[in-house]
Amino acid sequence: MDKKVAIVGIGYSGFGSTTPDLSYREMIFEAATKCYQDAGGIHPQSIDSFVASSEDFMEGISIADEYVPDQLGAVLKPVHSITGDSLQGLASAMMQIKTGQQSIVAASAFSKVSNLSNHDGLVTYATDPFYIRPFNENPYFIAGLEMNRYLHETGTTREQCAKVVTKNRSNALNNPSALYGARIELEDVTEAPVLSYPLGIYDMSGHLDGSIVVLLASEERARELTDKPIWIKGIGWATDTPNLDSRIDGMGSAVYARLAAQKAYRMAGINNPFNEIDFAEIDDTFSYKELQHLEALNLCGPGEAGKLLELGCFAPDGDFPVNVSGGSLGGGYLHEANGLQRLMETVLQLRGEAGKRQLHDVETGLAFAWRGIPTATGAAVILSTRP
Amino acid sequence: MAIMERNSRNIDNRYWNPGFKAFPVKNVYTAGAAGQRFFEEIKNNSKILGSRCEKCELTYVPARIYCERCFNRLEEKNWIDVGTEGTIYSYTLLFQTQNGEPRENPAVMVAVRIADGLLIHRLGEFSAADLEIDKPVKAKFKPKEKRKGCIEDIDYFKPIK
Amino acid sequence: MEDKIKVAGGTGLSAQDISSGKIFLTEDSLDCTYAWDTGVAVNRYLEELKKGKIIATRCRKCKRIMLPPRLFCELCFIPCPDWQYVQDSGIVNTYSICYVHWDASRIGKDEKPHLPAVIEIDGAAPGMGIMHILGEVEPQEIKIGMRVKAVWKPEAERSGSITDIKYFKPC
Amino acid sequence: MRKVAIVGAGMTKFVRRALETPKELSYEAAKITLDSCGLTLEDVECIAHGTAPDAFDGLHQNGEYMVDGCGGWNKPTMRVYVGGGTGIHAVVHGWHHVASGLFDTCLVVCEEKMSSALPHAQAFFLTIFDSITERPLEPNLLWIFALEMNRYMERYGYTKEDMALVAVKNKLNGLKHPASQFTEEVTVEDVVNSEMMAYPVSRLDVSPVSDGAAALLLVSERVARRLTDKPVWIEGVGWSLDTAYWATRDLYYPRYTDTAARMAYEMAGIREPDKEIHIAEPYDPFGYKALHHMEGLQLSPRGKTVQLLHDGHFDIDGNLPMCPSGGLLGVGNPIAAAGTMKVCELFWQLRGEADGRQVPGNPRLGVAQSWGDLMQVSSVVVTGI
Repeated sequence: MDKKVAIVGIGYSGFGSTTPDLSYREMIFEAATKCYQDAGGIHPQSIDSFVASSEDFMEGISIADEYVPDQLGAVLKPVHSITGDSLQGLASAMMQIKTGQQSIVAASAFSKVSNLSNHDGLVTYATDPFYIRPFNENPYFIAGLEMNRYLHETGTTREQCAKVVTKNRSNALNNPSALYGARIELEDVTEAPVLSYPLGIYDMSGHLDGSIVVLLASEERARELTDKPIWIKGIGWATDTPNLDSRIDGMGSAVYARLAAQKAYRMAGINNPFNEIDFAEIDDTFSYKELQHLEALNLCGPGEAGKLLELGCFAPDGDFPVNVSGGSLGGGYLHEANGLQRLMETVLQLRGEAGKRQLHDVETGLAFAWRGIPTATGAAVILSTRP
Repeated sequence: MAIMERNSRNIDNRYWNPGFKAFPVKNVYTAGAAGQRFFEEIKNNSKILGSRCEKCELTYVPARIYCERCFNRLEEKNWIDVGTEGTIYSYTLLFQTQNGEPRENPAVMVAVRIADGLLIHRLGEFSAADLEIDKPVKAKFKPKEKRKGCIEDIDYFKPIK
Repeated sequence: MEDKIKVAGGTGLSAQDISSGKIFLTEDSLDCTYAWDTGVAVNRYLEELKKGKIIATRCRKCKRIMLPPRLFCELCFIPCPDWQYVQDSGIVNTYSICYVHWDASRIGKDEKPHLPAVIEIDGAAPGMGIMHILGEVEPQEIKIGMRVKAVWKPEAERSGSITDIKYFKPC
Repeated sequence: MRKVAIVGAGMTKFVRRALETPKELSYEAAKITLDSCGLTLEDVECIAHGTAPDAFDGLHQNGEYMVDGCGGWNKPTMRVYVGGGTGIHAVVHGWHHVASGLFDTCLVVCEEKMSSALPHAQAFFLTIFDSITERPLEPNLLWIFALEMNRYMERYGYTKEDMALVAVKNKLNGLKHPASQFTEEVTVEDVVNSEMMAYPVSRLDVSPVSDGAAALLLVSERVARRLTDKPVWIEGVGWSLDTAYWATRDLYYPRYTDTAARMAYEMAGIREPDKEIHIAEPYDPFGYKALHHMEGLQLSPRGKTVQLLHDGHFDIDGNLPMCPSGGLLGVGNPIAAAGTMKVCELFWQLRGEADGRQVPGNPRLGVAQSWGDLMQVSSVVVTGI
């Protein structure tokens, strides 16, 4: 049970709104090569098992896990796919090490969303065929309903949500791999066309292509592979009801985030997350989600996130920096790889490799990802420089 | 570098478009054991049914055959008529079409709270002042002969004046 | 014994239940098309097919000549930048005579069966096959181990696709 | 390594077309599983669920959609998939949850609703092939089976009659399974003379299109001891995925099954599987596949499997009963659920609860295996008492 697991390597490729220079296989090969190099140049023959996170329709392939092994160097190895956020894939990899059957496991995810003509159509296809789809409406109305309810329940304002956008897009300017960095004013967000009131078009993150591969190892192997292991102190994932019609507790708050975080905090022995964690990379697929997630993750009380944001608490130089990388709003939304993108920034910060946006004196970070509408699944992981 | 060559000229950048739908197939969905009964009642009797879990003290709308919280089977005796009125739990004005085209007149979608369920539907016959959380609304059904056993047998919800 | 009860649910519907209209149904299909980036290796493969040639890549370590070409060797896990043409002939590794279309509909009375095969291409590493179809051959004459050669579309009709090879025929 | 036990199993009837939605099918299987061991949803800490391609159920993120039916409300849930291998892989996945020490109880649920696919479930298999280098040839699933079967038969000189015998025997076993969608016996002649789909595959060599769900409850040793005096232990797990460049492998031997089986046997401490294992549930979506997998599972010498089959070696009262459940050919093939059904069968067989199809002689060790993707993946679970 107390077998410790560390992240010993991480690599990425792509990170463009389109990526025509490489196929998805070539892109993943590149990310894997970088990851293995980062872990001291390990050859995949020495890796025990592999996990990918993907969804068939994102790739336009049925049973997309068929195409996982080659570009990871995983031919005839234990390989499986999780249809979940890549932090759930990370949890699967971690559990494998904790069983004792494996010592080194790779987790990967990618997005080639630019290859889809109509991602909205895909989101519609994730909704209930009898109760939601017949309306033939843009599926983001679900985000509109959620946001409106969240604002109603907490008294958070539309402007506070817009402030998340200006913060994250501005943070992204210090991150060379973030695509949507911009210096904009609050009004640019609030006066932009509305998608689904109160949600404006800039309250949504833009699409991103890219691939991320991470390598996990048991304590013993981690020490051999790297002198900068980043330890997984706690992990948790949870699902609220998938039925919109029974989200009487969850439409305005992120129940999944609360449950996932509780589990992760308990595992990490954290009682007061705001004080015991130094910074966080938190899902901001939509502007209001960052605030809602902050509250659900118990980093502040219900309805407090917006006010703390205005006080600068979550700025890079604030008490509790959130999405220093730019998040999804500033960096682009990597779909199934969303969680690994949040994780990557957390790892870089903890290693002190975050360049211009490096935070000082950080040793514990939180990464949290959500699977987007219409789902109610989220995963949280707590990383630390100390085992 | 991991990759020795990349497509570096636009003219080389190529994508494969199969020229037909990637999934040239469709699906047919049943309403299910619960849905069959739920929609029969809407279609034939203009009634909205919920199913009550006594243990969780929760009434699901639309009705289902099980309680998702405790897994109790919700039998015939648990199915109840919950009326056709509810309140707006949340609403939104949708300014884009399904395919992301902008549109002048927004669609208004509401989550209507009936018992412990949230029926997702359209709002109709309303004025701007009606757009408020907790406002009472009621279902407006289609004429009986036009009903097919689907959620659109309810035309929309409208404010109760 | 209560633990004998192990099966529940699974209410079977007959075709008649469906056609009678008593069962509520809804239909839908995914509203999304895909345009996949071909990337470097497959892009070159398609370009060469357009010219009537089959190109492979070679791994410098294990020396395999790999088809379809890839930028990396999945076994040695190193980049493979060496391109090499292979022949447009090969050996039938296995085959089938298929009487249904891709959508499971039966082929028509006058239609010939599909003849899919795995063909080990000459010049590629031993056992390196591609899936394609056979033509100009009576189904009963096909044998595993048979030599075949590509029949190309006329140059003007080629589009840079695996179907630029119409089929493989015995030679 | 932490010991993990199976303490409950259940499934729905496998039917051609189900009234129930995917959620409702999942519920029925999950509920009966909990009932079978006297537990409630409150006792379940996490959910490991599975379905094969989303295209069958016709839902993007199908794992999210069906999760409340699997008991996932406000719980950690994670859906795993390896194509047709999902049903047994989900058990491996559930084992990870418990063996890691993160959870003490894990409900494994697999579901498939193939009847929702129009014009036919097979049409969806067009989309499993490489989008650029294979799909333009308009392949269907039967192609790869037929290509593999032909290669396998040619290699060892097996005949179509030999392969047909698997369907005959499995369907006969399946008649005794309460969830089976079949009611009639078939003969070798029936199979061989059934409509030719894709030589050498005839219609009755193929398992049917089905709807259904199956579930298992996995628990830690501590919980198992408290719940039952008849736990069935997960002794070994293994899984392996071969290259996606499937045409570059020789198809006569399933090396992915070989590596997966060896991994599971190593964990279980099994040195001579053909002597030590009492029951085999190899994956049998097509008749030949059961034999092909028996060889990969090291339960039958390569090229000698047909002889053993004729000799009755694999009959219910033979030395190594194969597919006593009836398998996919005899019970039905709602893809992911069919794999889980095989582990359910081991659970019932090892506890002596398999009624009319009970393997005699108090079997104590069983292996179940599933297979999928582009003839590429195997998941193996070894169970014992």
